Amino acid sequence: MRRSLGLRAMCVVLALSLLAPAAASADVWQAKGVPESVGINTLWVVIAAVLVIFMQVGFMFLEIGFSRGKNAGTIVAKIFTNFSIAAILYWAVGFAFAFGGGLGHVIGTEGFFLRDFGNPTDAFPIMGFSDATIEAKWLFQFSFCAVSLAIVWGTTLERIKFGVYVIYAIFFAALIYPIFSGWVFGGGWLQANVGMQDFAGSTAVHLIGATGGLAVLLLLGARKGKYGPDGKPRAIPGHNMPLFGLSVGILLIGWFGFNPGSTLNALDTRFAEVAVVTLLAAGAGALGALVTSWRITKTIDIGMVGNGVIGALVAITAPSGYVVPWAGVVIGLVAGVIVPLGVYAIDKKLDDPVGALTAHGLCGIWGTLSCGLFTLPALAEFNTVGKGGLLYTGSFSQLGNQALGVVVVFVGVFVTSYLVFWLIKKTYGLRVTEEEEFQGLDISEHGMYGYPEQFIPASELVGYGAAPQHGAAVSAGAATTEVTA
Amino acid sequence: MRRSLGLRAMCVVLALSLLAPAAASADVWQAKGVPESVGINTLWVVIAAVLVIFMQVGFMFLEIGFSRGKNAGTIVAKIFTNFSIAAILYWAVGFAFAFGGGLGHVIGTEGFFLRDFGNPTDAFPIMGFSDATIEAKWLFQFSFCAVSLAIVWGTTLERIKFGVYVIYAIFFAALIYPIFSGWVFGGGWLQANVGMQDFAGSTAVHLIGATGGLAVLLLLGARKGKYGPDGKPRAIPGHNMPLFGLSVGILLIGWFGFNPGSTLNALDTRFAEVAVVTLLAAGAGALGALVTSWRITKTIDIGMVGNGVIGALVAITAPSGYVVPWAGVVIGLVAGVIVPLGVYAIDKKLDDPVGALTAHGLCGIWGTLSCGLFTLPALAEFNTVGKGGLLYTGSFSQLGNQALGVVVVFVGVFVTSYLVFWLIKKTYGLRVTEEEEFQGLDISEHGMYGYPEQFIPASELVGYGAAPQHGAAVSAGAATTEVTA
Amino acid sequence: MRRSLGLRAMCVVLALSLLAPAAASADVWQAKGVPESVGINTLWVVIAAVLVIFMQVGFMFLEIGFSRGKNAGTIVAKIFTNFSIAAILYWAVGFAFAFGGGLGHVIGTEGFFLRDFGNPTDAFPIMGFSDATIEAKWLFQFSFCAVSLAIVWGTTLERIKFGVYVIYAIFFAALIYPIFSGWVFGGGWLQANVGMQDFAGSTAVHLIGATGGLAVLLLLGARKGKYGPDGKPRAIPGHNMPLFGLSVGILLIGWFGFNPGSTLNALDTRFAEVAVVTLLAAGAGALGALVTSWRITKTIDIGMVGNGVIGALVAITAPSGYVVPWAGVVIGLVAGVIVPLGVYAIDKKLDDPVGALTAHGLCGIWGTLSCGLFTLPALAEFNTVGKGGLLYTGSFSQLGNQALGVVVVFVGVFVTSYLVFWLIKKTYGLRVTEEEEFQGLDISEHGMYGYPEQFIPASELVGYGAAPQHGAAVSAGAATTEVTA
Amino acid sequence: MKKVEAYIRHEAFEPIRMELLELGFPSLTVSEVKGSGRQKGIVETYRGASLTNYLRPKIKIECVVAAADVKTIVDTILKYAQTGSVGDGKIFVMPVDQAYRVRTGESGDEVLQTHPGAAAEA
Amino acid sequence: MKKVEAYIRHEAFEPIRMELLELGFPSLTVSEVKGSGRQKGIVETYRGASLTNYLRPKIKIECVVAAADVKTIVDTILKYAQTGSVGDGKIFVMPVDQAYRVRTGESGDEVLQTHPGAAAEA
Amino acid sequence: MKKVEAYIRHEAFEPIRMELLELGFPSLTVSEVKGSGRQKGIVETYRGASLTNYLRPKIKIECVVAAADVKTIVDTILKYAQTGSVGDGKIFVMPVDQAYRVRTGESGDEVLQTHPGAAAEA
Ligand SMILES: Nc1ncnc2c1ncn2[C@@H]1O[C@H](COP(=O)(O)OP(=O)(O)O)[C@@H](O)[C@H]1O
Ligand SMILES: Nc1ncnc2c1ncn2[C@@H]1O[C@H](COP(=O)(O)OP(=O)(O)O)[C@@H](O)[C@H]1O
Ligand SMILES: Nc1ncnc2c1ncn2[C@@H]1O[C@H](COP(=O)(O)OP(=O)(O)O)[C@@H](O)[C@H]1O
Repeated sequence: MRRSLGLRAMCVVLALSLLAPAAASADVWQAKGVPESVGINTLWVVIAAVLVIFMQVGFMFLEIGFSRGKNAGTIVAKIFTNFSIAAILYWAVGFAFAFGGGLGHVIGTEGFFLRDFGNPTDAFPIMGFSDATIEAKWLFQFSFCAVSLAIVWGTTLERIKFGVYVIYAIFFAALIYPIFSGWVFGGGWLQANVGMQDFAGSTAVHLIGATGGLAVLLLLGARKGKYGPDGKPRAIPGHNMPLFGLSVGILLIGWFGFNPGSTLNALDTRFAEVAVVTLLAAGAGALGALVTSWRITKTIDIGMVGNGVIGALVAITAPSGYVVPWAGVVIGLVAGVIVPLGVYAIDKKLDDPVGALTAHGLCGIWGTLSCGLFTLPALAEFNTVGKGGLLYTGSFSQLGNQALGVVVVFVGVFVTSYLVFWLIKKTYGLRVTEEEEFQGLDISEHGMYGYPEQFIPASELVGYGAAPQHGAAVSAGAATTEVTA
Repeated sequence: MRRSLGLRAMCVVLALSLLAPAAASADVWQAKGVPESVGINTLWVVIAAVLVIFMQVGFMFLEIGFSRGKNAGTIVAKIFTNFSIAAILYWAVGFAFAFGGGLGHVIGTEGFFLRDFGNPTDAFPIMGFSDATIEAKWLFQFSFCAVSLAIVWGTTLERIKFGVYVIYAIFFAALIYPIFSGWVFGGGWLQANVGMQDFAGSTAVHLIGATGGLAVLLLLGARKGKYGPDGKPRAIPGHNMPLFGLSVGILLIGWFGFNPGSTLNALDTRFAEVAVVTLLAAGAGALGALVTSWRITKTIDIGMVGNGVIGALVAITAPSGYVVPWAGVVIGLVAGVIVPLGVYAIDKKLDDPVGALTAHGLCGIWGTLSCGLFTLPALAEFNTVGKGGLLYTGSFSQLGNQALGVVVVFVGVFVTSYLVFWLIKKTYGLRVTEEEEFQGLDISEHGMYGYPEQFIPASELVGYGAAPQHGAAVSAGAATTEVTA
Repeated sequence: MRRSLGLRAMCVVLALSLLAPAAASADVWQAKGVPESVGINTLWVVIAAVLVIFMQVGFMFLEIGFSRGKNAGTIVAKIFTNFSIAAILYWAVGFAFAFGGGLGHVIGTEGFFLRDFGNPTDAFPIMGFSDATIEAKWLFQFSFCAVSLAIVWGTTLERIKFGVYVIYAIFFAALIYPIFSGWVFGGGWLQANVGMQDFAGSTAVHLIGATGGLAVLLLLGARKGKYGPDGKPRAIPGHNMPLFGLSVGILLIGWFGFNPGSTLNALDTRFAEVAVVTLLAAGAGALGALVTSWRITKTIDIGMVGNGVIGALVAITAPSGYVVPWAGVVIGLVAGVIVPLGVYAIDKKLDDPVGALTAHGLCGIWGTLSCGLFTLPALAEFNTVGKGGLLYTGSFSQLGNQALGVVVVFVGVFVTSYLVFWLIKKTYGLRVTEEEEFQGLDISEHGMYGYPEQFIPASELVGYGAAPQHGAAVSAGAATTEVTA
Repeated sequence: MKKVEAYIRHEAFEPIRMELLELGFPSLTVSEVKGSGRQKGIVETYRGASLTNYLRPKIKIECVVAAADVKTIVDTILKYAQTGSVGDGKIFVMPVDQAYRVRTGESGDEVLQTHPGAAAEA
Repeated sequence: MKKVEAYIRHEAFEPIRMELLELGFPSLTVSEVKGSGRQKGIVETYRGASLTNYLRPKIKIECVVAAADVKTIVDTILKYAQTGSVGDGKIFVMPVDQAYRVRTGESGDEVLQTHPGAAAEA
Repeated sequence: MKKVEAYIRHEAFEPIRMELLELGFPSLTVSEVKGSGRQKGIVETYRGASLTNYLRPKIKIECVVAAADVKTIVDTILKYAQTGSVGDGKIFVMPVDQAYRVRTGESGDEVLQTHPGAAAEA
């Protein structure tokens, strides 16, 4: 019953999204006789989008690794459900709201359902610098929306109701993400008028996601048992560090689509330089987090090393197209230091199981601000956004613009998200019952454990176990041996 | 003893495949002075092939996730063995049978061992529309053959003898797949004469695989214990939903090679549009399956959400190059609805652990038929295959051709596969003993569990466990504490 | 205390690496107006590099799968730490040492921190045949360095101190790998003067890594319990074959970047042919290993099938750019036979948990030598390195040059690595205590198990388990049933 | 009061549990154990080396009942656990001094099971 | 000498362990078991089919003490394990003939625990 | 009839099993347990917070033998399980009223083990 709310809402949106274009659908495709550069740049943008879409698997395992085994399966369903909602809605309306308007816009107005716009270059002016096709650009921008949505939920693991994912995803993919990301890198007012630099979305993707995560966390509260009677945080270790390692590896790979792909262009070869900057930052981040956490806890914290990579990648996302390699190293290193400090500090009060507030929030802010320090004037000019950083220009103006952008986006996303979550809390509810939380979301929400053999007694499973059925000799394959005298 | 049959057959084929070209091998490579478009399209085709090859890992974990832990390791060996047999045989003969003939052919005759053909465009006329090199095209088509073969085995998990994989793989990769897929998209009679549309293989890859899976299942029977004394199906849950999530994620990524790559062309930028259609279908499929299964079982079924993605991707495979985005959404949504309905219905009588008959069979059929409804006339023309769908033309003719193609391929593959499996059953045998099935295939076929620490008592493993060897204080790293008074 | 040594050294190197270029950083980037071919080739090289970087995840799971569960988490931290050190140092100095010199050099002298060189084609003459940008080439070459470093540690699992990774990584990425790989494929004397052929690094990457692994193994010794009181090897099964399957799948995918990417060129379309050769070798390798190990042990050894793929890929790495497909099949098949024989033989005396000495060492040697047999003269000419193989020319000269190269590199890397490890052993120490080894590296080095729920009693974890907290009816989601009368 | 401890095959448990439930003995505890006895071991191979497991997985049932009920329990277990092959397992009966129900704190025979002869409680 | 065997909820264990430790009974053994009793089962669904688990996870505590200490142990367990809901578990007390400390080979009451009344050793 | 229950280190099990087999006592059952006693706990850290495990993994051996054989069993266990460090474990001996062999349904001392003194059976 309760759960049907979100699903119904979803169905309605879906139905609408289908009816509209059904009337005049044939306009999407036309025979092409395009210059080679279009094909090449489109190729790069599509490949980059596929790399970014792969990051969904990264986020899946980041959350799985850091959850207890009783809450592992739900994440699989969550990822694909959210991804799907984002796909349909970003196609229906999101992309149009984000990119389909004149420079300096507040909300776009063209390109719903990827149709009925004239020349794409006029309809989506901010992406006019690349001649990749609009379908490729949509795919790429959608993949960002899906990443941002995936980030939100890191703070909510192991206690949230599944329907909340569905309901918020609708608002997020249709409105919140498109509007605020559009301001930052969709040609909106922050980019076009303020000159805020955010090459691939430290703010527009990562901070937006983390801010949503903060809003819901404040309303949702900590996992039961996370804080002792004395208010001190207790360790609730995730269940699988190898799968966490998988997640970091996949995210790292995905980021080679995320940042370099944001050039939307292969032929100017800038993307290769962006890739180098990105890689160096990630490396410095891992080392920064390793050393910092080791100094504090005297152990080599696996989670910190991995989160150091992620935090550094988040930080370098904004400046990756604006800075030179050594600056990437510095930015990544600082992010690596921020990661353990942020995680330890936040953990004292807020229960953020994967450290999303630090990795995507704090590091996203740091990365965005770092443009104000390290942006090479020539690259600001090349990208035609903003000016050089403090280090080159001696002026605080770009840093101020970056800070303004961060504040505007944070406040905007926080307020709208808090409102949505507050409404959900009052109606559908945010949190499973204590009983369900104790049992785990896999069994209580999905009716089956994610690892059935670990939670269901072997004697109650069909044909479980490795015991031979009869004492008789085990035949071919497994040799046997008499043991009794 | 018994097992050596398949292996020996394999060796012979292998030896033959090596001897033949050894005589005149130098002809394969010649220095190139080729137009840039060749390089670009070749690049796209190779990258797409790599994405599709990655799907092998997807199928590996689909099967692993849905198996019990005692049958997890065997799948690893199976995947690489089958993949390897397919590689050698598709190079030796398969590709030639499938593509190496004039349009309208029944079986190809040119291009064995990728050599001794004249101008590739003449030898493989159906792929003449793309100027990608023949090596790239081979790699791409091989990757499809390997996918189709991987699909077969979803129905056979946890009870089949390893040698069956080997024997059938030889027939499949050398003959069955090449011939029937060649009819559908290798320029064979179904494509060239009937005008059957199957852009990337809903029928030619997925239905062929699922049909092989049905043939073997009928001869193999259900897992012991799957049906209770009352004949009712019992739940045999797979052991690992996170790994199932991995599989779906990888398959999704792979499909961005599968469908868009089937353009064999980057420069006309159609591939980006195919990618968008593919993504939207996948999204709609997840949501369709989520809602449908939730309405029936009142739980959010993780497996169904994931299988909804897969079923929708299978369905959109045929029409992806023929339809516009909104049609992709509809096709995916319907596939998503088919998935739970098909799985529940088939499960009543047939034990198909991963749901391959539904996801690849039913959805493959639906996808192929959907061309008859939704194909945009302009795209039929662009692809020079068949005509527009019912919705645009008001004519049932394309739908009829699609249905004809489905029936022909299903019957052809079913009969040949059933024959091969029947012969295997009479000679080598299809199924492990009851004892071996109870013990699990890992130990009985491979002599070692896939998860040794879970099946071997800790006291019988070398240095297992985390117990300190001496009661003495644990030194550096793990701090210790006195607990006794 | 002890651990800080390596970390401090690392910090110093890091600081230096940052200070230097900070002075004059703006020179890296300039606006581009480049021919399309530059963009296309750069695109291919970057994508290939990303595929190779993905191999890190492959090595991670190769080691995880073959380790006991108590040593699984440490590998995650190791991979990212090593990768990061390699990134920073290969950028700072490694690339310059390897490639930044005239042909025939012993050690390069240009291109530190990717800056302060003139025309890249002059500064890095060996890569002048490709017009891909220097950043792309750096990324690609770095990814090779990281692979080589990852290979080293396969022999050391489950007993080495974490700090050893850090210290050796510094020497390896800054000096050992750059110098010796530079001789082989960086335009150094073995390549330019001796004419040694190693297309993508059977020797330059794989043998170098395996040689480092041998050096450390001799100083480190076997895992406790590996050899019984009678000196006979005992089975210490890895804990997770599915994750081993993942590793092989990812490595296979990565190799499509590794070998074909080594063309550094998309437009001559050679890369597609290299890809085909690579694939066929992998397939033959799996089958060779399957049959060989089955003949010896009468079981279908999962690990051997997978290692057969890896060994064959290692072997085909050197010849992939020099041979035709059928030769790839032969080379792969022989490598597949080498794998089980090598593993069984080495296991008698040396404890190499993942079989790195065989897969990367023996197969690397075989692959390098195989150029001397199978190199097509026309391809030697095309690549302008060495001459045709014995089979075509009847001359042993190329084979001799290959052998010389192998010996030089093996001796050089062995001596320098042994020295470094010997120094580490004398100062910091190589091996954890017996107590720590028994407990496992995860808890002793990292203060937390990689699989906490498997090693920590449920009653000592917060909210663990799936038991309902109260006997009261479980609410929505999980239906319940009364069982008592 | 007696405790019945039985080491049996996995497959035997479900029918035993169901019959005991019908007979009014719903309360019991099971655990996974590994047993060594007359049953053969299993040989694994790993990279050519071999490894023998002498211990085979069994289910251990623990069921405390009034002395008068021991025969019912033992007979039920024997009825379903007997396959006639080596490895069927053993049943042991041991004395118990006292029993407490945690929920109520009460003790004595009546806390043991809910079979007709015992103090019903529902 | 008596053995106290208790089947309780996971959550109850930690406070019991701590109080017993304070009272001078640090030595005990726990294991994961699955129990069937009055507590309800749980129904799972998988691809439309359903599966009922009648066995619910419990912690089994085993603690051997001198006969005189049984009451202390039982009371401590009752104190923390009681929630009042079905499924709280049972405690059984059984006779023990002899005890040995492996480390020293010594036997008798004094090897059992370190509580004030027993032969201290530490 | 007596039941010997021993809580020992993992490493000690294999030699004990082998010697008991040679002495004619092939039948026993083991399980994984966690024990608390004099042995120290282990402290883990996770994101800066720490977590102490007081329970350490042990192997529990259960072996039912004729009263006359108890000494042999206890001595064998002591022989191999003794390292002299804290955490070596304990052995308890408890009375058993009756034993049944499931395979045959027979009962009494002769079902217990296959050592020379017991009723041989092959
Ligand atoms: N004396 C014993 N003490 C403890 N456990 C025993 C004893 N005898 C048998 N068992 C348990 O019963 C299981 C089956 O015993 P086994 O001797 O193989 O069967 P059978 O009695 O049919 O010959 C063993 O694996 C072990 O777990
Ligand atoms: N007679 C018994 N023999 C063995 N174990 C028992 C017995 N009675 C109860 N148990 C154990 O105690 C647990 C709780 O018992 P239950 O009957 O559910 O609680 P309550 O006594 O509060 O009604 C069971 O799951 C089982 O493990
Ligand atoms: N009185 C007891 N009751 C139950 N188990 C016990 C008892 N005493 C010891 N044990 C078991 O024996 C193990 C070792 O005991 P410990 O006291 O650490 O060793 P030691 O006797 O050498 O001091 C414990 O971890 C626990 O499992």
